[in-house]
Amino acid sequence: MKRYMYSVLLLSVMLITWEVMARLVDVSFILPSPMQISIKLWELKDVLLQHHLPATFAVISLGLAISLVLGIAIAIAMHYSKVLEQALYPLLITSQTIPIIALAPIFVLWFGYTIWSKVAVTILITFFPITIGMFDGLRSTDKELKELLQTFGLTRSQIFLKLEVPSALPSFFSGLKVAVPMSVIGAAIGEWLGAQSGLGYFSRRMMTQFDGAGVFAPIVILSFVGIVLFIVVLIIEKYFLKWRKK
Amino acid sequence: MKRYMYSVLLLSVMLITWEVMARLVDVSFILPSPMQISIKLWELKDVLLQHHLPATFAVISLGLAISLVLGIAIAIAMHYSKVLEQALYPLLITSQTIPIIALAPIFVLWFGYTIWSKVAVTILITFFPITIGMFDGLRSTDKELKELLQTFGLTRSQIFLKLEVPSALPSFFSGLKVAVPMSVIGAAIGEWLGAQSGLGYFSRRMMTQFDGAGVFAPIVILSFVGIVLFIVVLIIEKYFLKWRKK
Amino acid sequence: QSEGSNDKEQNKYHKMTLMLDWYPNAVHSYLYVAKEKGYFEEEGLDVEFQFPANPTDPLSLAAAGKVTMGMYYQPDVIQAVANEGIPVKAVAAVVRSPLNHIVFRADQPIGNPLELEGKKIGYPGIPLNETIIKTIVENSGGSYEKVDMVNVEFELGSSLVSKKVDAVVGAYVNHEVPQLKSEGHDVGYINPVDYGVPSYYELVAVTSEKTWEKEQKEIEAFWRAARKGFDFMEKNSEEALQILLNQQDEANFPLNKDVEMESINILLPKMKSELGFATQEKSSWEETANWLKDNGLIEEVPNIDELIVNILP
Amino acid sequence: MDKQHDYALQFKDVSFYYNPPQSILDKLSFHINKGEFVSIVGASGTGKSTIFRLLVGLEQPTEGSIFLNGDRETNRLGKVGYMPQKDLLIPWRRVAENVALPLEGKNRDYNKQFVLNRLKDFGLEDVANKYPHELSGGMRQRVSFLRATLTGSNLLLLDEPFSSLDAMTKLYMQEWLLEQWNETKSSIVFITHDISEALFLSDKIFVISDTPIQMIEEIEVPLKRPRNRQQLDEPSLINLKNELINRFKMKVT
Amino acid sequence: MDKQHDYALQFKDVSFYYNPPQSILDKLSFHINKGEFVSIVGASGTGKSTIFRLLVGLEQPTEGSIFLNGDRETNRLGKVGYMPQKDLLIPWRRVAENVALPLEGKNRDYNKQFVLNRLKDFGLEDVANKYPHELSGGMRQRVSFLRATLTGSNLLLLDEPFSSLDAMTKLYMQEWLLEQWNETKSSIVFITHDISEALFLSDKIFVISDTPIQMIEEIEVPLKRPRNRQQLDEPSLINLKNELINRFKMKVT
Ligand SMILES: Nc1ncnc2c1ncn2[C@@H]1O[C@H](COP(=O)(O)OP(=O)(O)OP(=O)(O)O)[C@@H](O)[C@H]1O
Ligand SMILES: Nc1ncnc2c1ncn2[C@@H]1O[C@H](COP(=O)(O)OP(=O)(O)OP(=O)(O)O)[C@@H](O)[C@H]1O
Ligand SMILES: [Mg+2]
Ligand SMILES: [Mg+2]
Repeated sequence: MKRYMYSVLLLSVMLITWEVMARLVDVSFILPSPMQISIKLWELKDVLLQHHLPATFAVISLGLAISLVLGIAIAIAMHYSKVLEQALYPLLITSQTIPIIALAPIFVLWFGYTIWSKVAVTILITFFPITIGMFDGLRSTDKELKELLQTFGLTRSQIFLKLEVPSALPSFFSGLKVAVPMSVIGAAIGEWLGAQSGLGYFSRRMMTQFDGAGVFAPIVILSFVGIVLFIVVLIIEKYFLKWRKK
Repeated sequence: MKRYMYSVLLLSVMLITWEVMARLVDVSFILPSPMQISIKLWELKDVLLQHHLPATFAVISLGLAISLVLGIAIAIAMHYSKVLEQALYPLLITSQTIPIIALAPIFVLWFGYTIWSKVAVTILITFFPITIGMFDGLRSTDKELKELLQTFGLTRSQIFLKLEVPSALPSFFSGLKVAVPMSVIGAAIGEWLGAQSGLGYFSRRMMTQFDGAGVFAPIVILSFVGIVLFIVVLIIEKYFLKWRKK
Repeated sequence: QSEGSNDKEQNKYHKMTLMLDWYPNAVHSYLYVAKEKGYFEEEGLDVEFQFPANPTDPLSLAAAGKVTMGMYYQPDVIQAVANEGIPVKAVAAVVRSPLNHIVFRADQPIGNPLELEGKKIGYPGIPLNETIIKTIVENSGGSYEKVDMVNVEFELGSSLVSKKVDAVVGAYVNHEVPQLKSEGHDVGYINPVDYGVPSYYELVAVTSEKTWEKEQKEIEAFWRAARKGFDFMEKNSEEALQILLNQQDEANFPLNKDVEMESINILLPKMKSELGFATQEKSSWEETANWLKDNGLIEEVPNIDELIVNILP
Repeated sequence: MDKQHDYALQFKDVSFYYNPPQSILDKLSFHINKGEFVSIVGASGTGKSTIFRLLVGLEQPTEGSIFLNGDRETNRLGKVGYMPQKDLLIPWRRVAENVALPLEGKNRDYNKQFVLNRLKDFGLEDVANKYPHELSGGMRQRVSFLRATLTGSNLLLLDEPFSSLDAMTKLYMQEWLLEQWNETKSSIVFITHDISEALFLSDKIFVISDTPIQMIEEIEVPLKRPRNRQQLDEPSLINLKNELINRFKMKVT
Repeated sequence: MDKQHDYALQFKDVSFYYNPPQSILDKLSFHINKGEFVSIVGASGTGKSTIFRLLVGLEQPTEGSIFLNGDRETNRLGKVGYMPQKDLLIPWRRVAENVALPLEGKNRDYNKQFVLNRLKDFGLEDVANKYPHELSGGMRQRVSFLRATLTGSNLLLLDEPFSSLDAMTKLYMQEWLLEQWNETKSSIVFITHDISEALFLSDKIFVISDTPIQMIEEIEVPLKRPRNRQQLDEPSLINLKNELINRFKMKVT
């Protein structure tokens, strides 16, 4: 891909600068070099991939799944009930302007160090973009098209499935693309606050060991999870919206 | 405002349910009631508003200001240099899919417990939406309008100021509206990680005191800061985009 | 004009930051006395105290040169130096035996470390606590495998009383115990020294090698002032406590006077030394280092002579 | 149901308001015969589209009744072929799937072969599997027209269907429409702003002058079929046209 | 600069390519006299807009030269009045500020009163402080036209300026345009797809048949001025029109 040439170049320059800087400064617990991180990653690959990654992944999947079910349900409910829309929509929007994540520590008190405290943080952070994406999508349905389908005698549920749901997909996927990286961040923050395994937990724990490379290694994997999940969503989106492409 | 009636109603119902639940459960350090939180807020109003709020506010303003300067500069640079755009844009987009916030603890090592560690977290979290908003906005300039202005003999810098900047504003403000609540979250997270004052710091600290109401009280103020900043941006946006309204 | 003279006033003093191990409490009385009574100023020092947001910040920020000194725990200092080569030096021993006790709710008493098997134990993410549990459980003939360790960061007390865990390690006999009691939570505790854990220094002060090179004189001056503070605290513990309590405003960690008084009483014998407050003994460092080595927490015992400096009165 | 004369459609004393005091239709009566091609012309905002909305069942008359094929119908949704001004194809459905929409309303297992045959009749077999955005404007109009015919109704309502086409494509589409009308033998009601278009296409022109609409003036077009465009240049038609144009030279501000 | 005949504009052996092997213009020469109204008609995609892009200076000829008022000009930006197909008003500028754009290019302290006077001349004084989206389509076209005249050039290029107007507004705008042309005495080049429009408006019609454009066929419109629309219904003009229509009945697919 020639168009990414400059990016790859820049990235390489950045990595090399980092490596050189890290070697010059030479305090690996403050600034480990990319090389040290890679080596650490290799050393720890078993424990990270077989123990901590599954724990984090469980949090991410559960959190996203619950957000999806809840968010889509509420979006549809708001779409069909004017009262619900008027009651919920302003609150949803307002909730986005407040640092709701500051509530995360409370979850630890409510759910203890179980997976649910981290799932709750993940839901808290991913619920909004999914709900708003779906709802705005449903609302974006072309009114004239909807009326046209009515004149063809289609029932309300036919119109919902054949017109409104497909109309909502682009906006829904936009929301999902925001939510997916957020879910990784949510899981990591949840794990900082109290956990016994998981990549966020491991990274924080390495901090207490003054192991700089060990702090970065799980972050590299977390980033990788974020990118992979994002690409998965892109692929699903492409499948559903394939009619858009040339 | 009649249209917010249902929201206000729902919010009241939620608060009352919370109050009742909290009284039933009666473990205020896990679930303080809204009443307890209000009382605590009143008791602590001096120290929260005069000591911790200014500290947090300084972080938010500095972080946002630096993000704005940096983000706008980079957006303009990318707009004018194809090479820069090709090098930076994919990296900016990719950086959004990775849990970059997981790097936050490192800042404490780099900057100590100074304001800069928190400012750095805030920049990290607000830089992207501002840059992308501005850049996408500049890019959204109507090509035909631009050509038309060329045919009128306007210079490149005239076209930039009279057409491209105003064209970029809607998208820039969208980015800013995402960034502003983020900045509050960034400051709070930054303060969790190392601070001696600030609302996020105070909340976390009250946690160690089993003081549930004390945990929530600064969060209420943080939320308020988020909402006020958001409204300020809305007002500025309205001023600049007033031609759009009826 | 007055502003100019103010600037000069400040320039006269050498600025120093000390990161405490925790929010200010009785164990820091001598520091606040030294500050309040002007002992630091007499030495030409302008000292600022910081409190950590992260349990490990006092060591890491001291090592990174972001604070002049940090209060830390002897076993953790040894591990950081041995395992990661963190460039720090210990300059003073403040509390000379463990405060870290195993605390449990009195309604579920734990008479013997053996009973920890099958229980959930909260700890603040520091591996040493795992070793303490391991040492006492195994010295009592139990199996560490059967203990469920849970990282709860700083929320030791809240996790215990909210029954998220059955016991916590990392809690201090002089702080969490009286604090929880004063709030009406009945708790009991086990002293790890009774079950095979060496009587290590609970609190030491560390600085980075670089800072030591640059500011040796000032650090020595600091401890001269601190000793004066300690002498005062020993003789007038009530007044010393009052100075500490006066220091706190609502913005700070609110302290309970009775709790802190009890704390001072527990602390004083553990802080006093025949050789002088804050002096260090090489033997203590060696004993602790060997215990850590035996438990696999470090591979090599570091060079103690390089690690510590003994600042004599 | 009252059986009335055998008209394709009939309005009987129909009144209608969007926002009550302001009346759009006021006791309006008119009818259209089976097989007739009628154009409706009138200034902007007088209520032409509103008549269509009533006919297809998207709105209900405040007073009066609407008859389809002689029967009084209150639920008219799905019973009238309607081709809106914009082509309004669903972008994620292929042409064949778009065309089949009226069939899906009635029956989820419609006959796919039937749809393909109709596409062939309309010269659209080559684009059956394309997406709407891959089609030219004229093509899309044809797809939209075919779809309207598949409601099975012999009554087709076309609301300014060609207004967004360029002049050349428009001429072509007009001729194509006449051909289709000839073959399907349906009744067509056609709203337009273009007088030449109305003259070339219709048997009758309905002229609407004022809101609320109380009556419609009907003008017969004095041309035999088949027609060709040159006939529009005959002096009698030029006169009729100029008369109509002058009547509608609205104030353009 | 070579002084040539005193034409308003002249193409001399101009060749042009967007993507080299495929030529759009091939050694094309033509000229337009001062004060003339010329329409360009031709099938879609033949290169009409490209000629305009060359004229206004957005593109440079690969070969050959372009003359404005007899002078060979290489930097033509700002020297020709150009009114694009879409009205292209800047949405956040009021009408008066939009109109002033060509003046801002030359001089940041232009005379505001001058702009207001011109707005008055064009019957736009009432909307001077409105935003474009508050205007009707016809109004916006007039603003766009006025703006084009303010380049100060006596040569105006109009690229299908009325194609998106409804039929009635279009008739009105055509007459308005003729009036303005009469008053400003400028030369106008007008691209359109509408043959009647071309006949009604122009002195000459330039017919483009094929890409690459090698030559332009010029047809004189046999009508005196002032004209009225009825003259288009004279048999000689109907013949000319039908001949042109038949020539351009493009394949519409
Ligand atoms: N949904 C609606 N609610 C309220 N008023 C409406 C609605 N739709 C149309 N109107 C009003 O009803 C009147 C008639 O509108 P209608 O669309 O039928 O006019 P029209 O003759 O089709 O005009 P045009 O030629 O511009 O399409 C107009 O004044 C319009 O503003
Ligand atoms: N920027 C461009 N780059 C490459 N090719 C172009 C560009 N602009 C136009 N073309 C091509 O040049 C040819 C002429 O285009 P032009 O827009 O001049 O046609 P036109 O006669 O104005 O057509 P229309 O009547 O549809 O506006 C077309 O084949 C078009 O695809
Ligand atoms: Mg209409
Ligand atoms: Mg063109």
